[in-house]
Amino acid sequence: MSSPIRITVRLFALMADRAGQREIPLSLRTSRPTVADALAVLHDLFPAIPWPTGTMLALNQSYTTAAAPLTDGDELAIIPPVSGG
Amino acid sequence: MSSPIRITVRLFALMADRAGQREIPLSLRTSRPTVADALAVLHDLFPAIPWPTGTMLALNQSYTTAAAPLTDGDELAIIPPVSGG
Amino acid sequence: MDSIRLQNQPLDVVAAIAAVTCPEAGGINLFLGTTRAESGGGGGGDTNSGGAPQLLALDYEAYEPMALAEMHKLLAHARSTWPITRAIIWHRLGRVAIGESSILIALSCPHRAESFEACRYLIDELKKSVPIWKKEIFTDAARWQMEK
Amino acid sequence: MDSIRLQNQPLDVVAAIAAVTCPEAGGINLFLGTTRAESGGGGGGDTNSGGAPQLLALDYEAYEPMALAEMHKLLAHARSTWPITRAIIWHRLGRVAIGESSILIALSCPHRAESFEACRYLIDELKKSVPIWKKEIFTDAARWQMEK
Repeated sequence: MSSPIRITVRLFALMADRAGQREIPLSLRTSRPTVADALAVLHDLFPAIPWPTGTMLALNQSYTTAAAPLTDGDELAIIPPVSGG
Repeated sequence: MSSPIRITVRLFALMADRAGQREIPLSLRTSRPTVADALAVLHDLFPAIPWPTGTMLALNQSYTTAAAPLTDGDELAIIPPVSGG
Repeated sequence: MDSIRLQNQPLDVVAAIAAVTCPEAGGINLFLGTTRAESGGGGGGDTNSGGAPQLLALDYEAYEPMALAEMHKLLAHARSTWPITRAIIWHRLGRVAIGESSILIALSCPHRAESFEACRYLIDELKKSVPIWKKEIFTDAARWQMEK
Repeated sequence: MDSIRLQNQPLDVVAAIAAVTCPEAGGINLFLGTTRAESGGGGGGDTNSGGAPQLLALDYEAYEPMALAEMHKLLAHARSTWPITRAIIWHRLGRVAIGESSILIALSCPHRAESFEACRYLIDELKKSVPIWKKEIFTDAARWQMEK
């Protein structure tokens, strides 16, 4: 049995407003956890977070996909549709 | 027999430098003179004026062609290739 | 030589032009994105009607380290495509009033066509991939762009 | 509201941006054409060789009333194509040193794509049709662009 890994989930804009939090520490007990595993835990903890069409994911400040593996200390950011410029 | 019309020819840049003049008064005695008639007289008076490929003509500050008719008091400008900007 | 930053202060056009001016440049292109007056408010739809709520300002938030990293990536890609001599990308954060600028991109190239193309590329791509979000502050409510 | 002029004084970028800024604008595009350092001199051809004459400055001459009229025509045509809110076209005459600007075009539009396209149109067309000429002043000689 593998030991849990700890990651930080970062929320922004509408998502942070609705969750009432901008940084959420998560412990993942799955063996070889992926981004998708972290998102499943996040949805359990914060079922009301809106998830606009086009929301992307970033791991340690680079865009990533749901299949990417996570390691201890990772920063997973949920990137709702951007509107800079 | 028609009376002569008087026009002013304006030269710029290289053409003005070579002609040593920027404004040349011309009298045209041809009946119903055109821009082409004025250019023929200009070439007779200033055979050394260079005529770069792409030189255009303007009558009273609007682009024109050699076939345009001239009337007394007209300003005919010889526009060598432009290089503004 | 290049300058990429996120800032709360107003964008300084003179500093931007000075930063990209150099003897090797033949053309400088500068783009400013400005907050446009708008009416409609929280519900959207009914624009320009007399009593509709008016837009007061935009409020920008960024995932700062990633936004800077993405801006650097965009500029690196632009440099691999066009012969950019100097470039700056400055984005404001926080409150930006109507008529003020939220983004300033300025760059110089040996020739003008390149300067237009590279600047256009940078603003178009920035709007797609750089994690910055704007909240619209209307007279009656505030809403995130993504809520439209 | 629009401003079109020929001037001997240096081009003022701050005044240009101020002139085109307005609440209806979402994007401002500005183009500056700058005098680029160059070597080659009177004979052309042999560029970048060590002892080659260096470009010192450009010297601009215009057929002023027609140049202004053509600039107004270009802007009128641009306005019939893009929803330009405000525009300026300023061209310098006389001596323009390396690194200085000879042309400044700035305009605002509701959206950014329009601002890029309209500004690009104006500079491209200005270079084709507006009766302005530049003389290149090298360390060893001066020559008109058309003598190349």
